[in-house]
Amino acid sequence: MRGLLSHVGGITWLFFRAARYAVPLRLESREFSRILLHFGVKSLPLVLLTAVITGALMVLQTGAVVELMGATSMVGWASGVAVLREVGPVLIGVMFSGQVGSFNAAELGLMKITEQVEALSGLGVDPVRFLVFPRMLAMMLMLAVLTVYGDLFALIGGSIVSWGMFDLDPWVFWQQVLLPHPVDDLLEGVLKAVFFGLNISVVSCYFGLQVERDPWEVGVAVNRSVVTSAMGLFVIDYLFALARAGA
Amino acid sequence: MIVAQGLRKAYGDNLVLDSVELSIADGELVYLVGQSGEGKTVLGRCLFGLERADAGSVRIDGFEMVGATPRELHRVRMSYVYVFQHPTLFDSFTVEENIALPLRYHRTGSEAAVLRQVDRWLELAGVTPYRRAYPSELPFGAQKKVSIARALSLQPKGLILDEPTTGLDRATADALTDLVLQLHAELKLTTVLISHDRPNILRTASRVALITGGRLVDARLGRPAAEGIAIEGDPDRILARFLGQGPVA
Amino acid sequence: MRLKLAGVSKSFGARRVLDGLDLVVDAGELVAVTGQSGSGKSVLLKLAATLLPATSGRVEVLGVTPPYADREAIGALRNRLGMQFQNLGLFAFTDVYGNLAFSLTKIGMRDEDIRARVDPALETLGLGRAHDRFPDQISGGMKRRLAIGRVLVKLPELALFDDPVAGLDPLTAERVLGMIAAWRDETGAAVLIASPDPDAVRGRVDRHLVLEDGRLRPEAA
Amino acid sequence: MRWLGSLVSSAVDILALLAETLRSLKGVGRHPERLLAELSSIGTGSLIFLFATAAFMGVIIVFQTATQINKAIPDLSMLGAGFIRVMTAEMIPLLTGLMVSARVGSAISSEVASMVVTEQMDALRLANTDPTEYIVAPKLVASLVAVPILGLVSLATGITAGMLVGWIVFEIHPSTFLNFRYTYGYHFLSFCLKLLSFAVLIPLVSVIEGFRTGRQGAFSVGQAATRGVIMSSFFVFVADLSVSLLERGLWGAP
Repeated sequence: MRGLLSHVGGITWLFFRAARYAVPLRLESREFSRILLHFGVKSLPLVLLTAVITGALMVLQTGAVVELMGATSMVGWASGVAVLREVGPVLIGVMFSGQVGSFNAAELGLMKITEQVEALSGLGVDPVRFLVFPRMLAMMLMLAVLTVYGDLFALIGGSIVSWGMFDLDPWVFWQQVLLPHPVDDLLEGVLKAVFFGLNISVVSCYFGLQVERDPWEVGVAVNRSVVTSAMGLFVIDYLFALARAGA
Repeated sequence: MIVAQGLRKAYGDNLVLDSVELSIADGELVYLVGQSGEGKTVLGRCLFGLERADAGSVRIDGFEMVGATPRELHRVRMSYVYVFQHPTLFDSFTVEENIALPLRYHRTGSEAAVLRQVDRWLELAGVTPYRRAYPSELPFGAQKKVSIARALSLQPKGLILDEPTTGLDRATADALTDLVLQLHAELKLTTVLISHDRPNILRTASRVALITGGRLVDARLGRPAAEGIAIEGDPDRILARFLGQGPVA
Repeated sequence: MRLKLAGVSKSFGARRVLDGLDLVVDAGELVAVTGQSGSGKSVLLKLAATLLPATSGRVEVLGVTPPYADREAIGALRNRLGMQFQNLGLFAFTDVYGNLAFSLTKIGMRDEDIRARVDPALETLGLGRAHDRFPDQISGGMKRRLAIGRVLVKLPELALFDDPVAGLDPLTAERVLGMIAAWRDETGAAVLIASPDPDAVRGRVDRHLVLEDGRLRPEAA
Repeated sequence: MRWLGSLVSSAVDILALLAETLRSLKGVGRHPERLLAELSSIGTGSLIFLFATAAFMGVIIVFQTATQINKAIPDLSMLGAGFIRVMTAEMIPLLTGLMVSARVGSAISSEVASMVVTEQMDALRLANTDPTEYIVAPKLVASLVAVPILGLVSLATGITAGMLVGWIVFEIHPSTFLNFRYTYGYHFLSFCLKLLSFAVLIPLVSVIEGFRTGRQGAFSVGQAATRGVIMSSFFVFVADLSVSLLERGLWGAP
């Protein structure tokens, strides 16, 4: 328990140290664009594929329940809300953390082992400014964009299943998704994704930089990074739900 | 000028440095040697603020390193750059970008000025042909040279090289040692070499600081005769045994 | 003859590492193989340890062609071999004592016999106080001694050491090689050592060979 | 399309490793200490983390659906019935699978990769010990024991957490909330099927990714850990969807 608290403290502290470079903005653009391209493109196919599956699953379940309540025509509405606002961002966040967060933790851990981080500070370069801050911004942006695409793919998956399983015309499905207030739902999902991205980036940077010298520790860092960011994801999601209830 | 007094460092109950005294003048070249695990790297790291000594004092150009804040240490470490045993280059940056990194980060000048500087360090380290290559495409010896060039880009007063020739074959090790000697002479760098490369120590060292049992033996190597080496300041002949060669005089 | 390789080649995909190599090591012999990194020393040792099959050529280990496909038989043969790996291969799931005892249990020794053999070895290796620590809790030098000791306590008929003096200074390297030589004198085992540094082994072995272009040649003194 | 090819070859590797592991399963009894070690690292290591996420999920779902329903028709009497069904058939299995992938998948991959890199696997073979029997088989058995139990307990945790929110925030009495009308026998069957398939897939996929490693020390270990999480969570998704579709196809109606 004490270990957990000290990690949470360390993660918060790392966040504040990195956030200092936001105002005034001091961004290492070379590293920022590299991360964006390298991590973002890499994670796209698998995230989208899982998004399609997620959409299918959501329709299977919500569809069945709505059907039980006797309103097949509501399938699109129900799954639209579920995907855009709730399940989409969370599951895409989990996959993103598994793919990009863990890769990031491993990369930084490796840089620690090969003394690259120490060499950086030896050259008067602040690792937090050079490594952590660009990653933080990049992952927030990346996850927001991925969530928009992921939502789209999830709804495509959903419309296919509701067509095949519930005989619901895709046209009707999409009308239902788009009719109520999809923009609000989408925006809320994207805002959530930005926070998820912040969570994943700071957590994975923190555990990556915790590595000292043993290769074995890199595996531990990846593990802790994924586990902790998943926890963080649910906590953030919960806070959002609370905030909406309050509003 | 680097002056260490009464330096002490222990890990648990393992005393690695025990009241070590060492003084290195500006522009001097010193080898730090010792058996594996005897703490020559620890001494190097304590001297230049990568590790905090338990007791004693290290003054670099009059500035007290033990107990200094990280920010102050940073400033000193930019003028005495530590070159790690592994090349520590950024895999995703080309050689040129690696060398330009500190210059661009510290906004030292216009882009043209940065590139002119990079030219100079590439030339000095003899790695100009690798300019656009990525570190993983370079032979190990060239990677080490690039990491030296990167250290030079800050125009430091001194270099500390941690086992620069470990992992290199004989010819490359000798060439790298010659490069370090040449840079030392040309740029008047204070140079500390942490090493157990016996042939090169015998070939090039004039002053050797040996760590053994936490203590430091400060010895001078002379080459009076055509064959053999004279070692002064080694009453217990520890260094002589380490180098596998008895004193001539 | 403890080890006999005749016209042995080994390729990984298109890359040919060993190319018609010949080598004989007799009982009681201490042979060193040096060569640049990447010249195939580790492959040669793993071949001798029956961990890799040859692409072509004759391999005889302890007088037999290794029966790779027969689990029981190859296991029995491996029980009579020992190897220190370049990356040490220390078992992370057990402590120092367990590392030394592991292969002895596989030979079928009883617990008290194992203890009688391992306990004194722990002292000789300077690992007595660390017997219940795990490999990630001991220093680099201790790890290396443990890896070498693990070969010695097994009392193999053919012992293979892959770069036993890596990263060691000349004095320590000399001590390690001396320990291996003394053990050889005592047990009469055949020993094959690989090292990238010809200076480290020169004059301390019975035969010094150089691996180059996939073949062995005597070192020109 | 390269990654699609690698997915297919992964699937083939999984089957091959499964066959090999099953063959050496009888050896697990010879090393009870290995099985215990794996049980404690797979089972107890995942507990708190998994239960916390399950509780959060229960709370969030009840919260969200209740507020949505309240807007349309202020009748929450059937909320519990729908919630329990969705939790049993989909949410808890998927969550358990993903969280175990994150927690255990990366750990197994990096453990195996570091065993390959440090040549422990070679050392095992030279000590007349089959790595499949000694390392892989205990992981599979431990996972088959631990994962279903973890799933059951997180189901209980998630439903309890949801029930408490329903009771405290929305004043749905537990006796109304704990309604199993929409949860049929085959939902529980697919719950079990999903967990069992995850229990097989996660350790095997992670072991394969661990073995599929270069020899560049820390670099390889980190890469393997990353691939372990990604591939095992991906296969969790695939298995989950397959079972859900199978369930729907076999029983048709809701």
